[in-house]
Amino acid sequence: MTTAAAPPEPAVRARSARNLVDLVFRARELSLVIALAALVAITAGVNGNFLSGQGIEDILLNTAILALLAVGQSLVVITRNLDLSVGSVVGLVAFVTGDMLASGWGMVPGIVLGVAIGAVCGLLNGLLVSFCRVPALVVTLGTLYVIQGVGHFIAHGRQINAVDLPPGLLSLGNGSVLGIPYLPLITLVVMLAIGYYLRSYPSGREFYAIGSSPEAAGLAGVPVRRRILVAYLVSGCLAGLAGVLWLARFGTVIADSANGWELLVISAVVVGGVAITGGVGSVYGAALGALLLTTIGSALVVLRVNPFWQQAITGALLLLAISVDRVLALRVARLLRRRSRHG
Amino acid sequence: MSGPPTLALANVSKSFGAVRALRDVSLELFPGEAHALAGENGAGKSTLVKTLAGVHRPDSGQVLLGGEPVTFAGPADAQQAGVAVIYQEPTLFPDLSVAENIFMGRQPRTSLGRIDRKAMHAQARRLFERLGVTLDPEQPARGLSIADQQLVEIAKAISRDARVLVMDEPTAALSGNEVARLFSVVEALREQGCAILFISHRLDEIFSLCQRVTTLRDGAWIASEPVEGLTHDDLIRRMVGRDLDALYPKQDTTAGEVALQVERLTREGYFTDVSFQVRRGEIVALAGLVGAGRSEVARAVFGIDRWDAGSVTVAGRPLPAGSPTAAMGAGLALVPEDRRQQGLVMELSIERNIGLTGLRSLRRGVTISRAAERDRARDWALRLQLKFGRLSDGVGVLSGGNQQKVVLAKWLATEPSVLIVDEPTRGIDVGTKAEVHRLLSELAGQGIAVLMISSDLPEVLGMADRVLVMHEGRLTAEISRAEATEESVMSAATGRAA
Amino acid sequence: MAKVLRWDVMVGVLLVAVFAGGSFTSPGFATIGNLSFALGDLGEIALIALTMTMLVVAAEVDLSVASVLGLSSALVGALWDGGMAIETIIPLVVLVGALCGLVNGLLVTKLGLPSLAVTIGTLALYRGLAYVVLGDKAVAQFPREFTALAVDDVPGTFIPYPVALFVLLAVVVAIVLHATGFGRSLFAIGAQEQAAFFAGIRVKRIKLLLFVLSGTVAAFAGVVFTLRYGSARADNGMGIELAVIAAVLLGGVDFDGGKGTLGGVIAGVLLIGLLRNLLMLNDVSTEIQSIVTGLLLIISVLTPRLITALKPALSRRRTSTDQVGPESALKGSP
Amino acid sequence: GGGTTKDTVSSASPAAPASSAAAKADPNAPIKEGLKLAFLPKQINNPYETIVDKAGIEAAAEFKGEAKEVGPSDASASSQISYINTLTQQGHDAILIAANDANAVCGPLQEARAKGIKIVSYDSDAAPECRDIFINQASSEEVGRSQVKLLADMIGSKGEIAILSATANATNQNTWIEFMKDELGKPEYKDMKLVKVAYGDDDDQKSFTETQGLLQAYPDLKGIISPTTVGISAAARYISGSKYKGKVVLTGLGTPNQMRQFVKDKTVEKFALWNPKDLGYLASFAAAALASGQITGAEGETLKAGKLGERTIGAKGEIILGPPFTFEASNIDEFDF
Ligand SMILES: Nc1ncnc2c1ncn2[C@@H]1O[C@H](COP(=O)(O)OP(=O)(O)OP(=O)(O)O)[C@@H](O)[C@H]1O
Ligand SMILES: Nc1ncnc2c1ncn2[C@@H]1O[C@H](COP(=O)(O)OP(=O)(O)OP(=O)(O)O)[C@@H](O)[C@H]1O
Ligand SMILES: [Mg+2]
Ligand SMILES: [Mg+2]
Repeated sequence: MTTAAAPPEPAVRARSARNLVDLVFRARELSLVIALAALVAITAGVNGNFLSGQGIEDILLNTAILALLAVGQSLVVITRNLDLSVGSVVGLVAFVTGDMLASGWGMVPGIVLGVAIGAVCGLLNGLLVSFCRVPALVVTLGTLYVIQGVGHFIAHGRQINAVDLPPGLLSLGNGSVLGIPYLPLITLVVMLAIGYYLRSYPSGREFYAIGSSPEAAGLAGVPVRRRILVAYLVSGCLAGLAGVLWLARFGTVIADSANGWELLVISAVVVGGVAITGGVGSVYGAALGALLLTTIGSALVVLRVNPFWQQAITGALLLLAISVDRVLALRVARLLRRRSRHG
Repeated sequence: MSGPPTLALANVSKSFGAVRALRDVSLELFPGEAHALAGENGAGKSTLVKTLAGVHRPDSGQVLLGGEPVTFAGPADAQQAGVAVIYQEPTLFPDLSVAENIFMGRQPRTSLGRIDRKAMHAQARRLFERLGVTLDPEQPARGLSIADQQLVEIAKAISRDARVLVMDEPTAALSGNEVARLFSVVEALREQGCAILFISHRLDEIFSLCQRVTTLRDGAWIASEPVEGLTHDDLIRRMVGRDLDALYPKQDTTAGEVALQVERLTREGYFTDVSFQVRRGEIVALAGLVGAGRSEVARAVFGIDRWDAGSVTVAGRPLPAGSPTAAMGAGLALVPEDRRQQGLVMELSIERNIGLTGLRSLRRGVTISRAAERDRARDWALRLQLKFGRLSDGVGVLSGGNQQKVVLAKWLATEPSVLIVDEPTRGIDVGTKAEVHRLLSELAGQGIAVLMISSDLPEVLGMADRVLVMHEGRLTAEISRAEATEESVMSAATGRAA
Repeated sequence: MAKVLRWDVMVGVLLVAVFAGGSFTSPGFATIGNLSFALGDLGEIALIALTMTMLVVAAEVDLSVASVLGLSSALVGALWDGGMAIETIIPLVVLVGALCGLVNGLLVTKLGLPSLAVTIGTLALYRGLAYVVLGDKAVAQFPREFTALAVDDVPGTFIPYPVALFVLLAVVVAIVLHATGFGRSLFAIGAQEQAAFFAGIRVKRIKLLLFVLSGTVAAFAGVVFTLRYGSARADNGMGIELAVIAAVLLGGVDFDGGKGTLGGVIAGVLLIGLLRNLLMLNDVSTEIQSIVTGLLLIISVLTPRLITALKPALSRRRTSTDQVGPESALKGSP
Repeated sequence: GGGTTKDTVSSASPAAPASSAAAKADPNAPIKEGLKLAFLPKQINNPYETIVDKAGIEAAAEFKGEAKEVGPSDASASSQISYINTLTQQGHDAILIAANDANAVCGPLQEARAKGIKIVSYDSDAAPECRDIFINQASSEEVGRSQVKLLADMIGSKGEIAILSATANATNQNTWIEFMKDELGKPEYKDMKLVKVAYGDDDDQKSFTETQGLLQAYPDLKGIISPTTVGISAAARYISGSKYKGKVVLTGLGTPNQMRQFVKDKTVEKFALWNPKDLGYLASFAAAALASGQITGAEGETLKAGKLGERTIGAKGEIILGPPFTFEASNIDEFDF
């Protein structure tokens, strides 16, 4: 073997290049954190209330449900698919669970029911996408309409009121432990668990493999269909859980909770650096994306921006976020290329 | 060859619609033998490979593992049974690191079932050392050149410690050095009792690596026999069914005026200060090791990438940077090295692909004339002996070599004055290779300037009027036809001579 | 045989079935008044579906169309309120739509951002600008001669003017998409962008053009929308991007690009519109309409795939019983 | 230029007087049996509208008519229009509509009237020339001014206040808000300052977070008026669970069932509403009377509205249900809707 003869410097050079790459990949989440910090700092500078206990609690509570949905969605997006039906699942689950709880169900069966409904919806999407090989966008747009219709059909103009719900559930939505509200805590635990699994377990990496190249994944013996099914199942379950949490937080629900949230969730995922073309990104990024979007919304109100301007500014900031990120990535890639040649 | 074969096919047939890719083919792979599979483009080699790998299920016949019939439900089953496969087209995950690509699904784990990244990178590094490659296991697979991709595929396959190693044209994108390394590794595996199935259109490789060879023609089994005692011509006759003329028929032509002039061209990070010219009627080869930057020069000249400094002149007119449309307008054509991504639109039909470079010339009024499009496609398909069912079939179902012919057809149909071909005969069988060579020299004879990038050294030496050699992004030598020898080219390519 | 299996053909067949079934069961359905209205009601969605088809074939998407429509409507209202002549307003507003498309296109082509992400952003931005322009006002009282153009039928027919315009544009787009070099380029770009670029197709320029067209048409649809309803509001057309996408997908256009026919899309638009109309006439509630629309989407993609999956099994049986099949005739002796 | 501008046409298109003005009302005509009525709310799945329409449908049974409710799932004018067309095709005797956009629904409503269908608008009016009668839940002016008075009483006519509305385009909301602003212009309210109008889009969650934002952005806020049932309940829920409870006064328009809890836990002291059931009931009778020729919608005619007694048609064909009713801890338990 000629191992000894191998010149050492190419390896070293590659190494420093890689560290830079690593940095950029982390910077993807880092830049989000920086943007967030800047936003919070500016807003708090203008209005100290923004960083009061109540202010922070509000933001965390507002983020929790969106972030939970974003975590589920990013799992699906990483496999190069899409789940547009999450919004309607939340609406259906929030109403049906509320209906059952109001009619005397216990809290635990209620929560289980909610997650189970989500799981069934996810399973349906997953089976259609993975086993029937129907394009994800069409399927989930279809189930969006179907699930929404079913939800409205069941509700038929009725409303669930907070008074009818068990107090235990409402305290889950608004209570806290050691000063931290339950909702963000639940989201945090779910996010860490899924993030850890995706990064550290062979089967977790397979989600990325599928998104990166479905054909290659098949040839490498990755159980493509099963993984995609699992991605949808998890997304559905989390949407179900989000529905229950929605009910817990808002107490009053009609059938169209989270109506139209599908694009909001996808924005969060995209801003969080999960590539819409699959294979890239992390659930942490997605959750951060949700936090950033929510914070922008809150900050604009606190900064007393004219409500007619709020949506436009949110859109502009979203574009700015993805553009800056892209430009940064291109710059670094070029830097890297120069270094690797002249270094 | 005592005992049952490790893996065998018995009377296997496989059809795709009307195409009978395999008819009643049998093949036995014994432990410790390197077995070659030869045949023209579209003969059914890759189909056979995919049948062994569990990708295709035979319509009839059986796959035998250790003498017992098995049914592979998918690639996972075959892998489980100890069959490692290098497919003809690289199958990498562009977003994942090289190491993850190699070990996907069987990463080294800690006691808790987590991935042990350190161990994984170390193992990948060891593999690359064995193959003599300097690739960083932690870099993403995206952006690797075709050759590097192929090397990762090889590393993936040999890391499986398989009982059977199947390699479908693993060397098509590689140059001499890497091939030699690969062979020494394969040799070692063979000695450990691994059965090898090897496919290549470079006959020399078959003779130097393999003990036995099976030949296919039009999906049918022709012969299985020891390599020893066989000549090149014998093998070609079995493949083609007739004798072939000389392989490298380049006639001397008198070079005309300068058609392509490249002046101090630089693209940072890829190549520096590249200057050369190609005259009408001349075939100039661009040689070098994998990753020397040859393809990058071609891409820049054709306008795919922007260059940072320098100039490109075609027939005395400067070309703007970064515009393939302008390059085509000036009479340039580029047959790219990666036919799947760059050469063809896999979902479109043969005729549409060939027509894609002539959307202007096929116009009658505002609309495209389908008749003209079909004529153009048929004309070139026949000239290049394309093996196809109907012109309206998707190119995706063609065999690798036939796909390459479609790429050639697509560009020759533009009737260029300067033709750049990047690995024009990659994956093309001997018969067609001769055809392509004849075609290139015929084109040169008609006054077209040809710039040929090739990693096939005999091809370079046989075809080129002049050989330019690149090493690490710089032009290191210009060697005339008379002085060009394997030694002179290789020493310039490895940077040993200036 | 193979033709029948095509998704877009299936949608066409379904359309005919709905039409026939509707005329049979609901007396109000196949009346001129109803059809004229139902067609007119599809006007904006149908118009936008034309450019959306081209975009999706080229593997891009524009989710901001409904917001451009809203912005255009708001601008019409604000300018009209400000006393500008409607003859000036319309070209001006369409120009703004083109600009909106240009911004989308530049972000996609210059920065290489995915269009789904970009247009989700501009979806919020343009809708927000619409509110900035018109706020909570609703401007009405447009001159009758202009609202008539958006509502009335072409004399002697039951086809409203916008539908007539749509038919005209549809013919143009069908020719461009399926018979010209430009159309070929779109399919190539959608199926394999890199190969299209290598073949000398000006990929970025074409994409930019598509986005500009999409913005232009969406803005024009906004003008039609405003005049048809006689009311300019910032929230006009909220959410119709999904309806457009649903129609395009139902029409058999592959969201991954490179596949689809305009005929399929038109059939898809009509199918969704007429089916909804029929359901409404039969007092089917909104909830059930939504469920039916969803099921239709799923079934229309599922059926051809199921049939293709079953086909090998069927054809194998056929070849085994009928040895002298067409294939052996084609290939000669083995 | 020579183009068509607003000024050149505004005189050219006078509001066409109601076509029914030509017809003669016959106050003694009996209500026809089997009248077919259709309620078209702003959106189905809105609990408030559901209450109204249900009551209207039940009222139809009293005069042996048939009524149904159809409508879009989103509160947009364009989707309402498809329904108007369908109802026209189906041949109803009257359409009762809560218009999402006063003008956008106008054309199709005119077409319906051309076919002899009577149009009653309720809750949110359509342009007067496109309907026969508008059943106003309360005089818009009165709603606007009384809301301000209600709040002023509770905060001592002093401090910053905000309004949490529904969507930015809601016609009824915007009319009320105009009157509120006008009322606030009076000298007795000189110490009250309207700092912001926020929009909760009649979406529970949006209204909830908008309330959060308001309270953070304006720490000195003393009171909020939310003249929408969705908005007020969401705002009450946020305030009841936050540190602002007891510091910020909330009032507006809400249903007793939604607000009971918050009145009991003292988040909200008083709020107002008319009886939505009466609104539906009255609208139903008005439609029947129109379709039977008892009334034509002209000013001064008298509508006999079953248990609600008689109402006189006011200017522009408007009938007012009555003054809004103020709910508070002492009376809220008497109501269930
Ligand atoms: N998936 C498929 N669908 C239809 N036809 C196919 C398919 N795969 C292969 N074929 C056809 O089967 C025949 C054999 O192809 P195969 O790829 O096995 O050839 P090959 O011997 O590997 O050729 P090459 O040397 O060019 O790689 C060809 O005619 C090809 O067009
Ligand atoms: N798309 C790409 N992105 C980034 N780097 C690339 C890309 N393509 C090639 N490279 C790198 O550029 C260098 C030059 O590659 P190039 O393909 O030009 O070499 P070559 O001499 O043509 O060899 P071969 O084609 O045989 O691999 C290599 O190090 C390769 O890894
Ligand atoms: Mg092959
Ligand atoms: Mg190359």
